[in-house]
Amino acid sequence: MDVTQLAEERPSASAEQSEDAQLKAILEAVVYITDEPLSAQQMAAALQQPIDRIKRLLDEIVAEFAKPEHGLSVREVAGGYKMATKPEHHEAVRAFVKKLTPPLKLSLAALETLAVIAYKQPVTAPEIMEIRGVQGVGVLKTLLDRKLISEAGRKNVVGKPILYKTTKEFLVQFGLKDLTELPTLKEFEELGRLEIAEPEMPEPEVPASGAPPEASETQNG
Amino acid sequence: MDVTQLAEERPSASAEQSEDAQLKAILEAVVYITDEPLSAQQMAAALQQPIDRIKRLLDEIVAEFAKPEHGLSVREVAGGYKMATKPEHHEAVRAFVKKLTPPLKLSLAALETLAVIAYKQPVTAPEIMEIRGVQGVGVLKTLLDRKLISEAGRKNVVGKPILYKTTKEFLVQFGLKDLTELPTLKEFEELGRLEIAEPEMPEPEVPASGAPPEASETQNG
Amino acid sequence: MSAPLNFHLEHYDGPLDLLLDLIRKQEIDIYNIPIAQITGQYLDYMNRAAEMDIELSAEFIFMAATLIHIKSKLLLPRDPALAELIPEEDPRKELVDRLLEHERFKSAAEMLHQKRVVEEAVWSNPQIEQFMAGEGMEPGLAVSLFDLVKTFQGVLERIKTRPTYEINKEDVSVPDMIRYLHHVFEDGPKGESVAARELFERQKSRRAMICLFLAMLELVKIQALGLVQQEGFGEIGLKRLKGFETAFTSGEQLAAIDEGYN
Repeated sequence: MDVTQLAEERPSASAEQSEDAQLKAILEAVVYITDEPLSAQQMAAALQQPIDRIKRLLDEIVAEFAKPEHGLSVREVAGGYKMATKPEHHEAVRAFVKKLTPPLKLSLAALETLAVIAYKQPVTAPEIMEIRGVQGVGVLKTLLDRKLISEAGRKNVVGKPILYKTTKEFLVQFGLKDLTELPTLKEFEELGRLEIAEPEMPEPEVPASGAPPEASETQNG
Repeated sequence: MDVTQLAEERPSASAEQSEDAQLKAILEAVVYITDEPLSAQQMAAALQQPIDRIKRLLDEIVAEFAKPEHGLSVREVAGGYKMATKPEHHEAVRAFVKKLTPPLKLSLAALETLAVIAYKQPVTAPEIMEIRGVQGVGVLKTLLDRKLISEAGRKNVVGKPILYKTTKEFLVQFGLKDLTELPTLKEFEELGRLEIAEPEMPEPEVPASGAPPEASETQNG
Repeated sequence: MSAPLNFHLEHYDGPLDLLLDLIRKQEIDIYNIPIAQITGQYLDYMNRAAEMDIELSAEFIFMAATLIHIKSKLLLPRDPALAELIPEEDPRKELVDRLLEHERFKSAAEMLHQKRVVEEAVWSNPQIEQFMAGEGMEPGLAVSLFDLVKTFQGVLERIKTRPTYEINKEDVSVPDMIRYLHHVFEDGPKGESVAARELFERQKSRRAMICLFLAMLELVKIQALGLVQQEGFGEIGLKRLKGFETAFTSGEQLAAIDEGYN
């Protein structure tokens, strides 16, 4: 690591300072990325730096984030350092998160039901159960509540069951002008078929190279 | 929210300052927490603050984290603000990233198809094949699966083919603020001419753990 | 025509890729392509690929035809008088334009790749899930149109592999329907009733409905199922009773019913 190289090459005060800044930056990034609090010892060992130096820099980071203009804090928790939002802003952050337009969330059961309605509409609850091969249509209520489907009269068979269809909101949510824009099953199968014709191509991947396949789940990308 | 209450109570300069600090802290916490980049508009609306003020404070946050002693950065990505580690510390940080998921690896064919969609969107599968001079659009399914592209209605020509466009996820994955940040195709033409003189592609800013293959040399099929 | 090139028979992603590679590796001026030379090398590649049993797609053959066509056009003399009236376009122009466009997208792909290299060197650690969990809020999952059609496809696939109860056939019998009801109530929620109407609606034929009706009566008679009605003139439901399990485990009563319908 170039940090240690720097230390050997130029022991001048300004070099020491810029090296401190770099080390501090690395510590900040490390504290941010780890879910489990890491101790100063662990970080010192991994970065091959004296523990005192690491401790001093961590103290500086803690002090920096303690300033009121920061909404994050770095705290010593369970023998390690952890980054988190400051509790005094939780109410504001919570209110903020609540206001975010929630993405369209659907359970698999709801998505399946919606898919069946989209492609088979107008369709009755018993027909949906028949197609899905699953008893119970509780998710219909979820879809009705979300205004993704609506009632469309009754089917003229025994019992006159309610028919369901998709709504305008459904079109909006899926970015469709009208129902004819729904991809057909044929088109979908075409994609799958062509994929067999042109396989996943394991070789050569980009980036090829001996890069270790490591990245966090939370990798920004 | 107490921020707005404060504004009404004490319009003095120092109150304004401490309120700025508090707002900034909330913005920092919000950017830290959210996984989808949020726009200044969204934050302004949620915090009931003028957009100009929010923009100014976000700019200050971006500038603060840009300093070398910070290992985190706040960047404008996909029309919003996103916190992440700085690329220059990747070697040190990588060692601490625990959750291993395979990174987004795309074949050259997939990258080329993605490039065509990015520049020609909305575009149909036949048009993509025409430009690439290749039959088969199997990679479209891969790109759809990875949510890098999505359907964008249908083209009003014979057969009504599905149109494709890039997604917000595409911007996030490729670290783009918006589509206008992409170099123009004309710029590539000039690049192509330079390439004749010097066939080596310029090194990427951050070297991967192995040399990435040169697009011009590594062909696949 | 022998090419002094050392292609190691790379696998090209289409004919445009191959042509571009030939042109660029030999540092040929793309605006003045020696068509005869390039056509020869192109065909040479195709022959070698064939020798090595590398299957080339139809576009490669189509491009070969295009190259030969351009070559012959260049060979044919033109009426100089006509050429003055209508200046003829270079027959190579269309191909050159396509090659240049293709090259631009190859560069764009390279640019995207480099952006990914940078993005793969940064990590983001959003805490929204942790935050929402701490605050008792629920995170969600966004859904796309593609997910919708994929899901529907999945449902249809499942139908194919699902064990079928022979209730669509015309020769459906009362014992068939008893087995069908067993299936419905076996997995179903214990205390809840199922609307008889729903069960009838699922039947495809009149005969199936009659058999279902008789099967219901039989099971009610042996106390395997009970009829429920929440309110006067309300919907009639069927409910699993205590006798359900014994009826289907011992099988004696059912055998007797089967006998009766044979």
